[in-house]
This record gives sequence, C-alpha cells and structure tokens, in this order.
Amino acid sequence: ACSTGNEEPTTPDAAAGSENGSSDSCTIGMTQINQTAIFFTQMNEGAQEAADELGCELTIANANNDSARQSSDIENFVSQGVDGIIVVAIDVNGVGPAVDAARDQDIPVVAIDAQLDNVDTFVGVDNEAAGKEAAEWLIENGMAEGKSYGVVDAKNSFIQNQREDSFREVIDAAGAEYTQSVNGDNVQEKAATAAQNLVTAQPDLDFVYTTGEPATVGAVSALSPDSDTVIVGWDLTKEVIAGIDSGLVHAVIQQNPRQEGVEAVTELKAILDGAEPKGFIDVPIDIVTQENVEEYRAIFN
Amino acid sequence: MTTTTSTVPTAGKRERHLLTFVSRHFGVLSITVVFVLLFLFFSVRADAFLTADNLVNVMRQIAPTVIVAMAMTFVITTGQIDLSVGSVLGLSAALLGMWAATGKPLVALLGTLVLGLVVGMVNGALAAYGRMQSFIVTLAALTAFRGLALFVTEGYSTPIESTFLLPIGQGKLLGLYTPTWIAIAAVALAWYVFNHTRFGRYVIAVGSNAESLRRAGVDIRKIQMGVLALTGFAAALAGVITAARLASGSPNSGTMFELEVITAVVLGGTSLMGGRGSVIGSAIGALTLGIISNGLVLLRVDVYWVPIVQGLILVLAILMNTKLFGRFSGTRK
Amino acid sequence: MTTTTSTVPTAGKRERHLLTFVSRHFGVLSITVVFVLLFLFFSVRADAFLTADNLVNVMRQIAPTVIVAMAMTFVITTGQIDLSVGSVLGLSAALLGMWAATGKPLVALLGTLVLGLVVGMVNGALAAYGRMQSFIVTLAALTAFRGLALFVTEGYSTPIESTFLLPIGQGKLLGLYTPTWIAIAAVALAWYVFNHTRFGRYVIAVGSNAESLRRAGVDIRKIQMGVLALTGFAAALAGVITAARLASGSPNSGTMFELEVITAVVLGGTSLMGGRGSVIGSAIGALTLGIISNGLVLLRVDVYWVPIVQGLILVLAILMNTKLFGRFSGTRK
Amino acid sequence: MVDIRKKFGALSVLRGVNLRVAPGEVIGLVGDNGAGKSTLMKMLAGAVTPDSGRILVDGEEMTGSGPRAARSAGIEMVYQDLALCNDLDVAANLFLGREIYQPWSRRLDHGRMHAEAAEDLKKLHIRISDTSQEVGNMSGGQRQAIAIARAVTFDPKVLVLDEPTAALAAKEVEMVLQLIRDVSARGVSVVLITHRLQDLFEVCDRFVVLYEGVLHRELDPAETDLTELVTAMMGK
Amino acid sequence: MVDIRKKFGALSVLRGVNLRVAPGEVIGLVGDNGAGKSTLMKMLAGAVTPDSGRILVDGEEMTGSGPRAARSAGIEMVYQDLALCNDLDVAANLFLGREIYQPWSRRLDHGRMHAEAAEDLKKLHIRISDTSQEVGNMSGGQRQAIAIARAVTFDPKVLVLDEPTAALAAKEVEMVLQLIRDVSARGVSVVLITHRLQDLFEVCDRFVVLYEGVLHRELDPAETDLTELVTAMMGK
Ligand SMILES: Nc1ncnc2c1ncn2[C@@H]1O[C@H](COP(=O)(O)OP(=O)(O)OP(=O)(O)O)[C@@H](O)[C@H]1O
Ligand SMILES: Nc1ncnc2c1ncn2[C@@H]1O[C@H](COP(=O)(O)OP(=O)(O)OP(=O)(O)O)[C@@H](O)[C@H]1O
Ligand SMILES: [Mg+2]
Ligand SMILES: [Mg+2]
Repeated sequence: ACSTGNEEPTTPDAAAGSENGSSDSCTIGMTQINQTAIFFTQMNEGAQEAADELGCELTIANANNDSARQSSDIENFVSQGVDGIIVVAIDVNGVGPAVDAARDQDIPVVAIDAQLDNVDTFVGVDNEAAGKEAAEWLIENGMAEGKSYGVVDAKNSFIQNQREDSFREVIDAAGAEYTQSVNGDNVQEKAATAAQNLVTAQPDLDFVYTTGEPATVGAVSALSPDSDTVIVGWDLTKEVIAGIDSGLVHAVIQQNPRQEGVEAVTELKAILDGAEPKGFIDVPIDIVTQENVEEYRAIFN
Repeated sequence: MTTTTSTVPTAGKRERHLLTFVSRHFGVLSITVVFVLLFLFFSVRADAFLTADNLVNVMRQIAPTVIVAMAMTFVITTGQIDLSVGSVLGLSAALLGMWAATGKPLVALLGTLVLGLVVGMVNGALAAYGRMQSFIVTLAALTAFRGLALFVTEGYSTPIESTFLLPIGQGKLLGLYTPTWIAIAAVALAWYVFNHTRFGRYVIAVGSNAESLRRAGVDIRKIQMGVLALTGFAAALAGVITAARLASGSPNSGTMFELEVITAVVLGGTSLMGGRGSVIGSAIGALTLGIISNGLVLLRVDVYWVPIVQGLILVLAILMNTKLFGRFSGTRK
Repeated sequence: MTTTTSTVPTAGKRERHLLTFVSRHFGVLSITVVFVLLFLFFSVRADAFLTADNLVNVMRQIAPTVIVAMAMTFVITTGQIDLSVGSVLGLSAALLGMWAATGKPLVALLGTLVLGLVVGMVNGALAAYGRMQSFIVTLAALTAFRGLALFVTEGYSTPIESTFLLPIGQGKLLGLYTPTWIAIAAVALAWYVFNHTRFGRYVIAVGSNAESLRRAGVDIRKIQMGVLALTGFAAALAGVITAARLASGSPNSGTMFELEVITAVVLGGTSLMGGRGSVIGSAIGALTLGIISNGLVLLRVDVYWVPIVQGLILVLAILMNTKLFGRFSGTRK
Repeated sequence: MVDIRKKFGALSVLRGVNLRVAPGEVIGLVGDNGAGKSTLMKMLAGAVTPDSGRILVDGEEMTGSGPRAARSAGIEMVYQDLALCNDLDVAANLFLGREIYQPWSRRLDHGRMHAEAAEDLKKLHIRISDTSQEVGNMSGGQRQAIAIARAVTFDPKVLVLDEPTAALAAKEVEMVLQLIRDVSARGVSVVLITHRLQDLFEVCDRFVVLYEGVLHRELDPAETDLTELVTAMMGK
Repeated sequence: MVDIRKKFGALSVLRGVNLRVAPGEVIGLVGDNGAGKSTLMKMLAGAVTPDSGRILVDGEEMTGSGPRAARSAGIEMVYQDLALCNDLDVAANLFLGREIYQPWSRRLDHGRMHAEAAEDLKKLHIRISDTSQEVGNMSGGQRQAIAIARAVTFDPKVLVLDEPTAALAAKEVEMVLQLIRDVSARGVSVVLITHRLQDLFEVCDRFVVLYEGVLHRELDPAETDLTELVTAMMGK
C-alpha cells in the first residue's frame, strides 16, 4: 500500500471496473469517532471520494467520542438497511456487540484505525505498533539515551493512550528519562496551555511527545522556536509543517487517514461484489522530518 | 362619574375543565405534540424508521437517558441540578468492567450501584448540609469523577464477558431489550413516587418555597440530599446498562450525557427554577431526543448537518409550543 | 405572667460597618481569600510558579475565560445562563482563520466580532421574546454552533499568518501580553457598567424580581436579550484571542469552555438564582481556576490526579468559605 | 378614565367593568376577597393586559400598553405584593425605572439618589435610617412604606393604592390617610383598595363595590354607613 | 413559656426579651414597624434560631430546635409572609408536613385530604370553591385565609398569628376574631400581632409592647385606651 499519500492509491476505478455488476446496490454506513480532529476529517474525505467514484452511497455518523452513541449508530445503520459498515472504533471493546449484530444480518464490516477482531477486514496501522515504531525511530536518531521528555496527551482518547504507553515502554527502556504528562483533552488551546505549563515546570526537556493532532498543534503554538525543547508528535497539519520548517518540530508520525478511508470503502465494495475479505490492509505510518516534508505541503493546503 | 355593569356569561363548565387541565399539564402536552409530530415525520420520510427492529433499538438506546432523566426530574424540581451524572455513568461503567474481570459479577454489580448511591449522597450532603449550590458541587464532581474513572482504568476499557452481566444490556424479553424494561419500571416508579408519596410532594415544595416547607417542620436538607443520591444511583444503573450493552466498561462512557438528560427533562416541561416537574414529560422528552438522533441518521442527513438540525429542531419544538400553548400558561413566571 | 426587659449594648458603629461590608461583599471576599491562599501555597511549593514569565503566561492563558466571565456575570445575575459560549468561541476562531486566509484581516476581525454579537442576539431574542428558558436555547445553540463551525471548516483548522491579527494574541506591552490587557479593560468596563449604570442596575433587578422591574416600566426583554448579546460578543472576542494566540483558527476550540466560565462566575459569588453578582469576584474566580491548572502542573501532579485534585480544591474552597463566612450571610437564601 | 373590560384566567375574573375617576377624586374600591379589585387596578397600571376593553386617559386612548405607557400617563400604583426588588437597596427601589444619571457618562448619581431618597422618606415621615439597606431583610411595614414612597414621590396624576396600610402601624396608617387627602387636594385622583373600611369613610369621595367580577354598587359615603357597605360587598 | 433571648443581624433586633404566655390567654403583641415582633415569634415557632436564650414549654426546655420541635410542642404560626407553596394546591398547602397517607403503600390519600380540606375551610367560613386550585394564582385574602386554616386545623396549644387579617375583608376579620375567642376558650394560648389596634381590644387579655428590640411595656386592656397604647408603641 502507499505510505505518503502522494503515490497513486489503489485506484478505485480499477477496483470497481474489475468486478463490475455483481451487486447493484451499495450503501455504506460509516461511524466516525468525532469530527473535531483533522485526522478523521481526512479519513471521511477519502471514504467519500472512493464512494463517489464507485457509485456507492455513503452515510457518515459522528459518535462524538461516545461509544454508546457509536453502537446506536451501528444499530441505526442496520435498521436503515445498509449493505456495508465501516467502523472507526472509539472503544475497541465496546463496539463488539453491535458489530456482531450487524454481521449476524450478513452485513460486512470493515474497521479503520483501531483493530477489532470480529470484523471482515481491518484497514490501517496498529496504534500500539506505531507508537513503538516512533520510539525506535527516535532511538536510532540518538534521541533516547540520556534525553528527558514530557508528554502532552489526551486521556479521554483510547487510541492516544495506546500511542503514549507503547511509545514510553520502548523509549524508557532505551534510557530516556520520562518527566511528566499533561492532559490537553484533545482541544487545541487546552493543549497549548498544558504544553506551556509543562515547559515551565520542566524547563530542561529535550523533547515533548504529543499524542495527537490538537496536542501537536497546541504544543507548536505554545513553545517558542528558539527553545532547546523540540516536539516529536503525531499528525501533521499546516501549522505543524510550519513548525517543522522552523525547527521546533523534530519529527511527526503521520498516518494516512485519507488512504485509510479510500481503502476501507474499496474493500467493502469488493466484498459486496463477492471478493474474499482481505483481513488486513496495511496503511503504514510515515515519519516526517525536514527532509521529506516537501511531499506533504501539497496535501495540507 | 358614571358606572355601569354588564355581565358576560362565563365559559361552560366542560370547557373550563379542559382549560384547567391543559394549563396544568401544559409541559407534558407540549412535548407530546412535538414527539408525535416528529414521529409522524420520520415515519413518512425515513423508510426504516417505522419498523419493529428500529423502534426496539431506539428504545434500548435511549433507556439510560430515560432512567437518569427520571431521577433528574426530582433534582430539577427541587431547584437543584446534577451535572455529574455523565461522569458517574463513566465511573460506574469502568468499575463494573474492572470488578467483573475479577470473576465476581454479582459483587461487581452491587458494588457499582452502591458506589453510585454513595457518590450521589456525597454530592447531596455537600449541597444540602454544606449549603453549597448543587450546580457547583456537581460541576466539581463532573471533573473529579471523570478523572477518577480515567485514573482507575488508566484510560483503557475493560471487556465484559460475564454471562450474568451481559443480559442486563443485551437480553430480550417479550420483544424488548432488558434496558427498555428497566426504563419502563423506572418511569412507573418515578411517577408513583413523584405524584403519590410525601417525598414527591416535598420535592415540589422544596422547589416552590423551601422556607415554607422548612417551617412546616420538614427537614429540607434530607430532601435535597435524597434527590441527588437518586441521580447518583440512577447514573450508576445507567452505567451498568451501558457497559453491559457494549460488553465493555469504558471510562469515557457518558461524555456530555448530563446535557442530554437535562435537555430531556427541560423539554418535558420541568422548570429549572424548581417547583414544577413532570416525570412523564421527561420520559417523552428523552424519547424525543432518541428519535431525533435515530431519525436523522436514517434520513441520511449529512454528518455536518446533524448537530445543526438537532439544535434547530430543539428550538423550534419549544418555540412552537410556547406560541401554541402560550395563552394557557397565563402571566405567571 | 412576669415580663422583664434587659438591654444589651449593640455592637460598636465601626464594627457594624465592617459587618455590613463583609456580608454585602461576601462572595468577593470569599474567593479572594481562596485565591490568596492558593497563590501562597503554589508560590511556596512550586519553584517555577512565582516567576514573572510564568505569571505573565498564566494571565494570558486565562484571559479568554476572564473576558467571557465578565459578560457571563451579567447573564447569570439576570437569572439566565449561556451554555453556548464555548461553541461560539470555536465558531469565531474557525471563521477568523478562514476569513483571514482570504487576505482581509481587518474584515475578518470585524466580521467575527459582529457575528458573535448577532449570534448572541439571536439567543437573546429567543429567550426574551420567544419566552424560552435561556438554558435550553443556549444548549441548542451549543450543539448547533459547534456543528456550524465544523461544517464551515470541514473540521480543518486554518493557520493564521496575518501580522495584523497575530499581535492580538501574541503581542506584548509593558511586560504583559495583549490578551491580558484586553481582559483588564474588560474587567474595568464590566465593573463600571455593572455598578454605575442603569443597565447594570436593571440586570440585578431582572434577576431579583423581574415583575417588579417590568411594572416600573422597563422593558425587561431588552435587558434579557442584551446580556446574552454581550456573552455572544465576548465569546467571539475570546475566539479571536485564542486563534491569534495559537496562530490557528480551530473549530474545536472552546470545548467545555462554558463550564469553566460558569465555574469562575459562581466561584466569584454570583448566584445562579439571579439578583446577586460581582464582576470582580468573577475575575478573581477565573484567575483562581488559572493558577490551579497551572500550579498543579508545576507541582508535577500526576496527569490522572489533576482533575481529581481540581474538583477537590473547588469543593474545599467553597466549603471552607461557607463555613468561614457563613455566619455573616444570615438566613437569607 | 376606564372603559368596559373583561378578563379570564380559566375563570372570568372581571366580567365587564366600567369605572371613571375624576381629577382630585378619592375612590374607595371595595369588595370581597377575590372579587377582582387587584386585577382591575393592575390593568389600569398596565401590569396586566385586559382581554378586551379600553383605557382612556383625559378622553384619549392610552398610547401603547404596559406599565411604561401607564407611567407616562401619570398612573402610579402601590401593589398588594409590593413589587420590590429584594436584592436592591432602598434608594435603588425608590428610583427603579427612573434613575438619575449623568447623561454623557451614563454614570448613575448614587449620591443624589440616596440623598433624595432619604429626603423623600423623611417628608413622608417614614423612619428608615439607612437608604443603602437591602429591602429583602426589612420588616413587612418598612417594605410597605417604601412601596408607598416610590409611588407618591413622582407626582402622579392617578395614584392607585392596593392595601397600602395592611402591614403598617397605626401612626403610619394615619400618615397615609393624610397623604391621600394632601395629594387629592392637589388634584391627584386616588383609588384606594382596603379592607379597613373605617379608613375609607375618612378619605373617600365615592365607594365602588366590586362583586364577583362585576361592578355591583356605587355608594356615596355621606349617605352610607358601615353595615350598608358590608352588605353591598356581599353582593346584596 | 419564653425566656430571655437576643438576636443580631448586623444590627441587634432583639435585645433581651422575656415573654410568658399562660394557657388560654390571648396576648396582643404590638410595636412599631421593625420593632422585632415577627422575628420574636418566628423564634417561638422555630423558624429562626435565637443567638442566645431559652424557650420553655410547660416548664421544660423545648427538645431540639427548629420548626419540627415547635410543631410537636403544639406551636402553630401564621407567618406574615404566609409561607405558602405557590406551586401546590390548596389541600396540599393545608396538609404540608402532615400529609395523610396509607402506611403500607406510602400512597398519599389525595381524596381524603381534599375532602378534609374542603370541610376545614368550610368550618372556618372560608369560601374557596376548589381545593385543587394552585395557591400561586389566588388573591391576597384567599391566600391569607389558607394560611390561617393551616395553623388552626391541627389543634395547636399555642397559636401565633402574625398580621392574620391584613388582607382580609371585614367579614372575614370578624370571623378570625371569633375564632381566636373560640380557641382560647378551649385553652389554647394565642399571640396576636396586628396593627389593627381596635381588634386587639376585642379579644386580648394582655398587651405586650415591643419597642426597638426590648419589651417596653405590658398593659391591661381593661385599663388602657387606644391613645395610651399608641403612645406606648412609640417608646414612651
Ligand atoms: N394570574 C392569575 N391567574 C389565574 N387566576 C388569577 C390570576 N390573578 C388573579 N387570579 C384570580 O382572580 C381572582 C381575583 O383576584 P384579585 O387579586 O383581583 O382579588 P382581590 O379582589 O384583589 O382580592 P383580595 O382582597 O383578597 O386582595 C382570584 O380568584 C384569583 O384566584
Ligand atoms: N433575616 C434578616 N436579616 C437582617 N435583618 C433582618 C432579618 N429579618 C429581620 N431583620 C430586621 O429586623 C428588624 C425587625 O424585623 P421584624 O420583621 O421582626 O419587624 P416587625 O416588628 O415584625 O415589623 P412589622 O410590623 O413591620 O412587620 C427589621 O429592621 C428588619 O430589617
Ligand atoms: Mg387584592
Ligand atoms: Mg412583622
């Protein structure tokens, strides 16, 4: 699969063309975690794009970080009679029963981003593995041994907790010194305030690890470019690219949510047309630094 | 300096009774009209809406809101408010998951419910005996209990596998899910207590004129504390149901739940100033919220439009009824 | 059937004046004591707390809360509430970013502020002229405006590069950031209007006895609408400041902001029942919240404990003061 | 000054009442509890809108409705429930809706209002030491005195007093009666509602008896005695 | 039945008052507006806690404090501000704190309460047609009648009436005075606060004059005339 988002994705046209006609209806329901992170917005866009090209009708429901609402949305999709469902799980444990219920009705289910064991296909990266991967990258680049760091996280996000814990496990083992975490609640200005307080409390940090887009953007605006503390975090935005340019942001772990969306819809359509579920579609992370940031400028405009 | 008198016949007895009835049950009638209109609209416009499966689902989805709205009606009628129910729901769900994982599901269940009751009593004691405004006490609790839920679980959810607990959320009886039956029982109980017991009457009196009730020799602090204990318990019950339905105890359950519950209660005609409330109104209010979010998904409303449309429906619903029924409500506040 | 009389000297005049002063400014004094205690505690326990840099930062961080708390004091004193300020903040920040990107920063700035005012007036008109409870109107607005912010931005934040706008959030004057100066101006203006103009007096009267004010020939609906327009405007201003500070207009700005603002106002001694308020109290309330979240990080309190400790401090602060000053507040509600 | 009017709650409270008040006249409006006296007078003061009927001042229909119009037409009323703002102080209540302020800075002139309030109260022989006391904690009689002071200090053309003496001590009652005589001598029309019927005989030019929402009788004090009045109030 | 007591707000409202009420005695408690009459009686009824001083009933210290203790000691009071719950109906207000309910189901006996309420009101000659009306919309006099009915229907030992007749029509006032005579004949002690001084002479066994928080004078009605009483009220 693709890694930068700039490469040609598995063209939806080709996918549609190759298995044309075996199913005439294609309505898809997609339950999304929230709409307040660009990450999910891009995923929605990718899914919408693919749906348009494949002639599918896509309905997206926003669960607003509420896993009960997410289950309700899945149930509502089933009532509505959709042909396939895409789940971006808030709580990987909590969507289980609703997904089972959908599959009992012979509705195929594809999961994105958060791995569920009872779906047809999982698209994306394992956040836990990606957190480890990020830590290993830092170790290779000499950012672990003897360095101290703090974390700006979002305790109300299951995924971001995974990113934090797996990252810390690996990097602490490599000799990095963890100081403290602050909670940005997945809101930009709260993350900015938290990051500012963090560097006041810990003026000698080598880097700050941010677990998601609001935390990263917040930290970028809170920290001054000429400080010795750099940011290593998740999810690019235009603001973060500016931070990379100024040297404040050292590295960004970038997923490809748009591609995830495309892949998920394409896969669902394929299953509806009779193909075997692929089980797992890898959309790996990429680590963006000053060297390869150019490729991303075009996406974030 | 002339004075003349003319007598105009009063309205017929029958009509007068009707008017009195309408003006007294104004809130409930109003939300019922809104509910029926929305129900008809969705039935006509969304194919899948009026199917047994869908309605059964909606009634399960909204059950936690209905249950907590029952208790919240008592709280709001006393002139207080409980903002912590969402956090208590999350804490309860998280703890149920963790405790059930130790292999003692009954203990986990009872422990969670007792915890909810205790937490509510602490809120209530601070408000009633500490003489703090319930708004601020439960706002502090909103922060603290969510924090506690995240603390005990470290932010992760726990899968629930107990065959004893799962039926609480997923079991079916006579075509309806267990949560729906629990909600129906809660409505019946709340209706009885609110309208037919001394406790219910004192709840109204506290909200209407607390000093008057105090002078009548009733310990108003017990009432104020009691209703907050009730919401704590109801929130824990809702947490259990949610966790059992999702087969997962998540500390993030119930985010913004308090606003949904309060909206349901206010939609149902209970006054935030206290003194007037209706448990039936609250139940219909909750159902209305349930069919709105269900119906909008079934209508395939664009995801960005859903909150905007929800807000508009809410305002229109209340506005329409103020205009429609406004003339019955008289000049009183 | 015997009756005797004994006369006990009344308290000295000086002491009586003091008592009157204390009981009248009870709310402000109470939060001031809490603020000073917390300030001293953090100064002693957290090394970095009492540094110019940190204090300057805190005063910038809390500026949006202070500004909106000023307007919210008016709203709550009239007995209303505005739950939509967080969403209006987010909408304003998002629109400022989008409009500034078109290259007309001044138009963007004015457009955003006017929009906030208009949005507030719509809330106010629905509450005052539509005779709906402000709680429910602004709750609907909370949902709808957040949805609108996401709709117009499609969820993206927009970087702000305008050298005209950025100083609003990042400029420095005499050692303090621009947001701090704006907040100081807002407090001074609010204090003047609240205590020294007819509008301020009518705000209190509406909350105290709206019917009485109405009978005095004042159009209470104008007052009720006016204060909600004020919070709309203040929220937009806070949105501008937030966006300029972060150099990014994000539609998710201001999530849960309304609860922070309301907490600040209530901490400052304004009654949610209306009729009593203090703008200075609200400002100190906001500062208190600011130093709590700053101080806890500087004390390196574990991230999971922060909300728990915050909740506890809140409760203790109010509880202590109810007990400490309780005897001055008399038997009144 | 008043024309036919009616009002319904769910029950008809006023079923067509006509009332005319001449300048300088003192009318005693009496009737049983619940007869509709307060409701009728609230309409005159604009606090309640009649379902139908017109209110004429000096022969002209009152422009606009509501308390503001009534006030500018010179109608002031002391309400039975007093209508004071408990959270405001004495001076603020007296000047409610008519605050004194500097036009350019819009700053309230607290000093002048307190001074004038103290003076007005003194003129009315009301003993309230401190005009910056909040009225919420004052005694029933003190509150009533403030409500009276508020209505009379602004030179009304028509003064409506709804049970102004219910909570007052004997001396203060005497003072209120004297006040009524004074203002009516100045040409102010007064409508007095009270259940202290003896008082009525002292000051009234005419009695108007309201019975179950209709204007039952009109009596001349000179030709009426107490028993006759009480009988009339019972609808006979 | 009452011992020394004091109370401060920021000002001393009661500065050491002793009062003793014998069974069946009717005491007229008078004083200027703001003298502290209502405050003193609220203490007796438990609604306000004195700063110091004791309350003895039949020679024994009242067990516990608060309105509950006062009620169980047989003290009932009609408050000047009536203390009714506007959102409850007439019957609910009458039975507030003493609801009738079936012990096992804890179900309120609405039917019986409405029936008894209607009967009690009728016994007191109060004309209120419908006991399921909400009291919030009723007229001043109707509300006062309900407050009186509430206090007297439960056979108190001591009945405190704080301005019970302020809003009542003449006939109803007469009824209240008759009521006082009746209950005192049955051995109930009555404390009557009123500014309608003539009424006092009709029913009281003793006058107690409160002046600025102290018990200024005690007078025997038989040896006092109206002017003397008024003079006493002015602290002379
Ligand atoms: N807002 C209202 N809604 C419904 N009924 C009302 C309202 N206001 C007054 N009433 C009813 O109208 C009737 C007349 O009330 P009103 O206050 O005018 O009587 P009143 O003559 O002033 O009596 P009183 O001498 O006791 O003061 C009463 O029966 C009362 O219950
Ligand atoms: N809760 C309170 N807080 C402060 N002051 C109070 C309070 N209650 C009463 N007062 C003051 O105590 C004084 C006595 O009040 P009280 O009501 O006992 O007078 P009263 O003798 O009943 O007068 P009236 O004849 O006017 O009813 C008044 O000056 C009043 O302002
Ligand atoms: Mg009246
Ligand atoms: Mg009194």
